[in-house]
Amino acid sequence: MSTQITDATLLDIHQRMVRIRIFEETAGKMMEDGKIPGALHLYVGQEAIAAGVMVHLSNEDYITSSHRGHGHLIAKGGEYDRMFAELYGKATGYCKGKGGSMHISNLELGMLGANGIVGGGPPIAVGAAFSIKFKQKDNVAVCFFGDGASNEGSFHEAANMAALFKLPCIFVCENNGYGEYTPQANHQAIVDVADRAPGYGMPGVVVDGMDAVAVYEAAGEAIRFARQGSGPTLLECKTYRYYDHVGVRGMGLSYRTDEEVERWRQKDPIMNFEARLAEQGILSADAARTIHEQVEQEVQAGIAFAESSPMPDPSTITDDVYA
Amino acid sequence: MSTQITDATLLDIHQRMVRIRIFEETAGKMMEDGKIPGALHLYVGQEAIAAGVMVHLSNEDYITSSHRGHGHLIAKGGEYDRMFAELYGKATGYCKGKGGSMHISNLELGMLGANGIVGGGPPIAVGAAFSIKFKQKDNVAVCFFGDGASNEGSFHEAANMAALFKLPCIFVCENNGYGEYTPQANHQAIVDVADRAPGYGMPGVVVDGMDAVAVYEAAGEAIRFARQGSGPTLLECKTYRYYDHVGVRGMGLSYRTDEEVERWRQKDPIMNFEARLAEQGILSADAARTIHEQVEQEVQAGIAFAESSPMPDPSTITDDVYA
Amino acid sequence: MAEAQPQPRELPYVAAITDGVRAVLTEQPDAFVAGEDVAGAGGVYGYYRGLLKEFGPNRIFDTPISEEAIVGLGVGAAVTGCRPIIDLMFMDFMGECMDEIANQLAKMRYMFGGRATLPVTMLTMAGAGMSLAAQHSQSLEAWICHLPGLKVVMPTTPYDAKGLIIAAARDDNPVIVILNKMSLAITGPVPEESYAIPIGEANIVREGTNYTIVALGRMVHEALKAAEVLKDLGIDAEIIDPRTLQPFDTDTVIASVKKTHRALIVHEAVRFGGFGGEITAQIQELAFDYLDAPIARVGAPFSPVPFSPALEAHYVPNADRIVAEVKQQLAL
Amino acid sequence: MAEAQPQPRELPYVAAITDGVRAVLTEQPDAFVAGEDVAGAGGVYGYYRGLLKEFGPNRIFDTPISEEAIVGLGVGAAVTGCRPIIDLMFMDFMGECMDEIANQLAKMRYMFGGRATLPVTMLTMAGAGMSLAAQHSQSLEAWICHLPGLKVVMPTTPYDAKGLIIAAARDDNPVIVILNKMSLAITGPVPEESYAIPIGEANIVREGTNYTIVALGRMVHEALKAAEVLKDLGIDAEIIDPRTLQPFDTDTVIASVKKTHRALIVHEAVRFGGFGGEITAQIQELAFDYLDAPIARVGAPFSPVPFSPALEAHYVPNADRIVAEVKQQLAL
Ligand SMILES: Cc1ncc(C[n+]2csc(CCOP(=O)(O)OP(=O)(O)O)c2C)c(N)n1
Ligand SMILES: Cc1ncc(C[n+]2csc(CCOP(=O)(O)OP(=O)(O)O)c2C)c(N)n1
Ligand SMILES: [Mg+2]
Ligand SMILES: [Mg+2]
Repeated sequence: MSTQITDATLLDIHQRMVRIRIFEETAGKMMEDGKIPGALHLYVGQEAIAAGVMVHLSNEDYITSSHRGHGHLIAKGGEYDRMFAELYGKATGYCKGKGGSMHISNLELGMLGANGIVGGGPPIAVGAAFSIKFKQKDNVAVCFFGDGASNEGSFHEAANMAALFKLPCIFVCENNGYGEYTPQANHQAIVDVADRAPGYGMPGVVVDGMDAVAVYEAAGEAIRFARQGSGPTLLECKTYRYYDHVGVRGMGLSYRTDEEVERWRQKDPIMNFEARLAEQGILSADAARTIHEQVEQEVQAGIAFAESSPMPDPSTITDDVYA
Repeated sequence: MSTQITDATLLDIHQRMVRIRIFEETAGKMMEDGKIPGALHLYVGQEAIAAGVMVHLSNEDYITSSHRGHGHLIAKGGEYDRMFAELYGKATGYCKGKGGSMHISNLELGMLGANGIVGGGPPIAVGAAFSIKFKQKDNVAVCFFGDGASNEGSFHEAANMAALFKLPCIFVCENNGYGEYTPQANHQAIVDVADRAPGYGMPGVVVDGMDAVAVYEAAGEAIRFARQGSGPTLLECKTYRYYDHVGVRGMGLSYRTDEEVERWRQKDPIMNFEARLAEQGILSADAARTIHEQVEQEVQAGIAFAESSPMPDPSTITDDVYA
Repeated sequence: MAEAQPQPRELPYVAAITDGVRAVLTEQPDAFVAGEDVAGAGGVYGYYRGLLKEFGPNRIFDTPISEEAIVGLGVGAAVTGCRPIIDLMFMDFMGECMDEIANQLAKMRYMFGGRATLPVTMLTMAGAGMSLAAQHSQSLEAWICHLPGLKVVMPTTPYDAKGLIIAAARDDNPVIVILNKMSLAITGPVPEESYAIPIGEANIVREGTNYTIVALGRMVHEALKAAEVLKDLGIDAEIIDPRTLQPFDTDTVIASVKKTHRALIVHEAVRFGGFGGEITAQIQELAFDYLDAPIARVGAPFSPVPFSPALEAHYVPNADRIVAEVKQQLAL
Repeated sequence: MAEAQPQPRELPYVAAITDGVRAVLTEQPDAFVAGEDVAGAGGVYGYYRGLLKEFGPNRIFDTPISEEAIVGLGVGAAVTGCRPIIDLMFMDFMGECMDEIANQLAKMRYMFGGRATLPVTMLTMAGAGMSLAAQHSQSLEAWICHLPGLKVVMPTTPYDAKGLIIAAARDDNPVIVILNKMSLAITGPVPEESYAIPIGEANIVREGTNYTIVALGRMVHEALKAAEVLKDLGIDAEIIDPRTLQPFDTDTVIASVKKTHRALIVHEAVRFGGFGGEITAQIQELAFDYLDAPIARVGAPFSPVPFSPALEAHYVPNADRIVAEVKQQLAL
């Protein structure tokens, strides 16, 4: 563990990871209870990435996300009540119920949206990064995308453009080993997506995406590099999603073995992080439990908010199409 | 010069280059004379690439081309009469006048078309290569595309797919230093497009695209690799177009210096090749002149054919839309 | 209209799709299926399930998430002698491969002076109703019906799904088969044998005397429900399912309108700029003197598809909206 | 309709485009121009020429050949406070970036519950007539007019070009400006000052009493020529240039048809499935009882655009075809 990282930051990262985990576990349950309609792509297992990156960012830094976007929004400061309301399709949701899970967003937090289109994020992040440069700010734009998305033409075009213009854009590939039900080996002939970076003229870095501190450090380096005008980095984080591509089944899936799931669960980003923090005397097991409980309460409050919120009125269907 | 290459092959390559050069120079003149309508993208300067690759191929091997496609078709065996007729928009053209320069094609020769869409060729070549594999033949598919095209998402997707499926597909990037009027340094942050190859898990090779033998050897290696089932190669050929992006102006262009043009003209693929062949006693200056004259005659015959051919009948507009 | 149905079994639409693809792979040695998660997973809606086991990985395989290359694979393979079946998971993803569809697939034959043949069948899934929001619920047939070189079919029933897929695959032209996700569970008779529904022939799904409803895809089911309500109002609706949108069976529609003197078009797509405009224009062109009232159109309102079920329920056209529109037109 | 024109100069359409973009860059500090070869070369048709020198490389710059990223650049920059002007060289290339246009640009505001603003102006060049063949000559307005969230304008004259570009750039919504390559040399008066033509207002370019022609873009010029011929046949055509296709000025068209009782729509796009269908449907919906004849449509035949001038000349609609269609409709 790095000496540069402060205890406060470690605790901040921990808090963000726990917030994601408990939100997602609960959202999954609510989906199973039939309360959340549509498709739910859970982030559980990948929390170290969102937390390790986002702890560097302010609301003036932008991110784009993927279909698996709740974790990114939570780590960026998203509030449970408005988020659950959105997943429920309620008028009080961040998108007034018009976006749902796949389009959840909050521009005030600099979160430019989950995206239902695989590879939808990178070009938009490039635009946001351009905007930062155009307005001579020293912020950054980070796009999160999957291993599967790295095969979309949109990623390629965005990466090339960001490198060419030396934009403050960080490409964070969350390589969880699968695009839907297709293992990485069946969708690309490479092991490290980061190997694509030299082809654009940008640094490519591989980190353990289950280790929030490793992510924190690599992201910090990439962000510094970007802020100083040196351009983008492709940061690949090796990770795993505990549940199915969509929904909450984790075990007994035909396209992966339970042993594989078990092996990755041993590297759990929160469990191991808490062990380390406890060992270092930064966060006791008791204190950790208290945090979980507090977050759990917030989740319940968020759900209560969502459940008591009204559905949007049908008369508002054609609102919000134009400014 | 390699020892493996036979005199016959050298003469074959020479012939193909000369055929391209004279066709293109003449087509340019015909365009200036107002006889060829639309946009004409001349291949002059890049002949070594088409010739050096195509001499390896039979009619059962496929190629896809770009907007700069005459050279590829000629090297693949395209006949002057039908080609000129097509450029003139005549009913006797390869495409009955419906395609013109940007869509000139001849499936019997395995030439799957020039393409008006930058990056249009690679995905189609991947399909042709797949077809070869599906039908268990040992042919190859080669796509020719520019440095500018290497920034299109279509190239990226095609390259990844070809490498994944180990398809017999060769990606020949004709890097002439410009995409239209934009120099390479202003469209990508890399010098060698071949640097993109490792990101797909395929070999990347850079050769002097003004040297037909260098191209011949590298292409031969890539084609052998592909035929034996080892998958695609990205072969980058450094080259130059003597004329403007479209049309025939060569000098006095605002986006490049005349000195640069001169420098590249010193490396002329035909001039230098002829000098080498003469030096080695394979082709005397006289014999070379005779070839030029013969080709020149063929060009004239082709033009005569085109000029005496009828325009397509307007009643045929909606023919050929469906099978 | 009444095709022979030797051994009618009841199958859901989703299984009829499988059956159709199976028939194609069986009868056409040069056919293969390519797409995202079609093989290992059998497709996200499961309609390729079992085919990998039956036909092996040469005949059905998963691709990277690269829509442009996937369609390009189809174009390049078709023009060199294969008969590809290309899966585009959701029709909304056409934007990622529209160049391949519009500029290569649709135009190659013409640009090459008729010297290329592109027997590509593309299956894709359209429609709203599952709270999948703006990027997974669209009906974009208007884009592709406007593209010379393509054929477009839209199966409504399980019977149609199998028969139109087989017809598409037997056709030597690119045919886009627009499936509907809310129809997957609808059941109906599906013969075991291979059979083709002629491309370009509309289906009169309900004969009627004084009102013509042209309904696209799943809207046929809604129109049938609406017809029951309308009956009580003295309206005997004739319901036409074009089944093929391109080439469009104008004759059948015109003959109906000449009989009924009134028409309504209904599609799931956004009403403004939808395919209903083309149908409307054709009817008024060819049956102007027979019309007793303006041709009505029912489609989605002018907005992206909303996520919330509370909104989506009012967004997607249905029987109630059809009835309301007819009533308004007739001032009932 | 008659906007104030304080200092009329004659300018070609191509220079009016430059003038419009110059005005935008002058009055909007957050505006920039991005596209392929727009800066160094000034655009392939030269309509950005001089702007690099005037505004410098921060305000106008060349991009790689990456249409999806180019439009994405516009989306991301707009939603974070810039006002991008995005150049898409030829409209035919929309296929390469249709996802960005249809799924991101058009829908982002709605998907975000109205909490995003996307003031993107996109300039693109449509139309046939230069022997540029099937992939460089299309008119694809039907695709984008069917997409809620976008506005679409189509300037006909130099005056319109400048005024609509400025209006588009001042609008807080994505606006696609469809320019026409055969119109580049057409000259007309263009005021020096900055002025906006209201988006959503049609222009009655010729008043008439007994026939309405709705003509899109360059077809307005052909309709005007046709009107001269028709005059001799006793037809006094009113010609409407919608200028904006989305939102469409239905009122102006309907008022005209109620006066003239006859209508014809003409556009360069393929007739089948073209925007003419929507206009036709609206007219018969709202002016049914006023129509003395079916609404006619003139558009391109059902094929890709052919290369050969001999074919292209018969492919693109023109004054002769308009006259012929009117005559046929009136049985003259
Ligand atoms: C353009 C597009 N193609 C396909 C899909 C369907 N789809 C949704 S998620 C997904 C897999 C994405 O894989 P990856 O990028 O690795 O992200 P992960 O789900 O693993 O987080 C696919 C194919 C889509 N939404 N958009
Ligand atoms: C999709 C698409 N975008 C842009 C263009 C316009 N265009 C035609 S050729 C060209 C430059 C291509 O550069 P490169 O690939 O290097 O080929 P070269 O012309 O140098 O042979 C461009 C931008 C096009 N035809 N298609
Ligand atoms: Mg993944
Ligand atoms: Mg080039």
